[in-house]
Amino acid sequence: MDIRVQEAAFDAGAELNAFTNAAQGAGAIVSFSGIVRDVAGGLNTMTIEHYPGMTEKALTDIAKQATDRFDLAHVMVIHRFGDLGPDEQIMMVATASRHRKAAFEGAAFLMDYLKSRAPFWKKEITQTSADWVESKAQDEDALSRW
Amino acid sequence: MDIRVQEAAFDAGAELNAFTNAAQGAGAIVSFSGIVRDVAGGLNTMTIEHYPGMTEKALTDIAKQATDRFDLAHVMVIHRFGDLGPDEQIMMVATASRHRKAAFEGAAFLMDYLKSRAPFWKKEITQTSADWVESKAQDEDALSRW
Amino acid sequence: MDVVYFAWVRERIGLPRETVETQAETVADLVAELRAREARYDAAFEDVSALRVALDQELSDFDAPLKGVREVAFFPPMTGG
Amino acid sequence: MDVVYFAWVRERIGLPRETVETQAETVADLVAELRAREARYDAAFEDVSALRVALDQELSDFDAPLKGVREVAFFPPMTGG
Repeated sequence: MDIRVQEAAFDAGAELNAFTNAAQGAGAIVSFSGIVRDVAGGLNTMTIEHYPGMTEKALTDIAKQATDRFDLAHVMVIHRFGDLGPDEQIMMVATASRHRKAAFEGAAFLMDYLKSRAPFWKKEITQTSADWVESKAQDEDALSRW
Repeated sequence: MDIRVQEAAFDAGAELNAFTNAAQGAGAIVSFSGIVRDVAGGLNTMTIEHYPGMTEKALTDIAKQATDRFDLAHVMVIHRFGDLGPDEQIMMVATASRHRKAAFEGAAFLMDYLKSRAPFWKKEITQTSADWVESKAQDEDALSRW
Repeated sequence: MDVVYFAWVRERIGLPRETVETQAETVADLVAELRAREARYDAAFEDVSALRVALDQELSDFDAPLKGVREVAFFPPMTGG
Repeated sequence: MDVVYFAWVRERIGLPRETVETQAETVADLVAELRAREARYDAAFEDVSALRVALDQELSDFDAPLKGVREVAFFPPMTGG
């Protein structure tokens, strides 16, 4: 299990290859990456705030749950905080399993829980506005399928 | 849409980064990679046979269906044929969307159809055996959810 | 007891962290005490259904007892990923 | 008409592709003609439920008519991915 909360940028491709090497024998690898999208008005910066200490605990707990439930061979979660520009990588999860179904479900489970249970908050800053991103009812609803 | 059927190895990490760049504005990227697993008795080679001409048509058709159904911003499918060793990359799909649910479902849909509808056949060769991999009833069943 | 605030709760209250002397038995009691202090607290806690609370870095709820708790955190619903 | 074989069907019949002169109206008729030829064809087509057929590179079925078809392919269920 590889959990990282960091301000620095990361290289998703290099992380995918390192994860695949670390998960030898798994057969099926799924990755999800989240990228900063531009917004109406032109995004200058996305600022990500988090709760140091709780963040690492929450991500570790979610990753353990996913590992047990889907019998994953390996799990990775990387999530950035601080100021990001458009098209920068925000975060990435990866799962490894013998079977594709478990790898897909494990990654989707991680993302659903990470969205609503890990203490990160995003603020979108344009030339004329600075708005906290609101959570979506559908993100909370997504948890009910697990 | 980027569909490749090739004998040559590829670098999954480099492909993920190139795909992410090509899908700017998408926000959510999912990848699946399939890796040659070792087998009891020690795998020497996995030989992948395919049906040139039909393979490209089938993959293009599956990728178009996924794009339309899940409103994907970009889709990639790479699948190798020929002789592969343990831990080599067999194939990779990637999907890009504004939303994580569509990216996940698009990639799972692609994999389910690719498994049972694209004309590839795998043979596992050890020191003492050479067996065609048998299709699984669960792979055909997986299509019924779409 | 340490009380920490994140995102727009932090901005409305105007500070990220403070130490509070309180005898409050539950989170809801603590919220009532804070709201009674000053308008900026009253505004921040106006709609607790729009807020989440963590006790010692575990998600909890507004009915939870505070006995033994060292750190209470208030924040809006998370928007990671 | 070109007839092509893949995977263990190819191995059992012993060749990847051949041109067949036939008046068969359906895939099933063509299979019956091939089985009558030689033991290796009879063995390869023994259980058609274990086989798939494509007509001009589109998946089809054993009841399908052959009129206008240029290429018929027989193979086991696919195992890509």
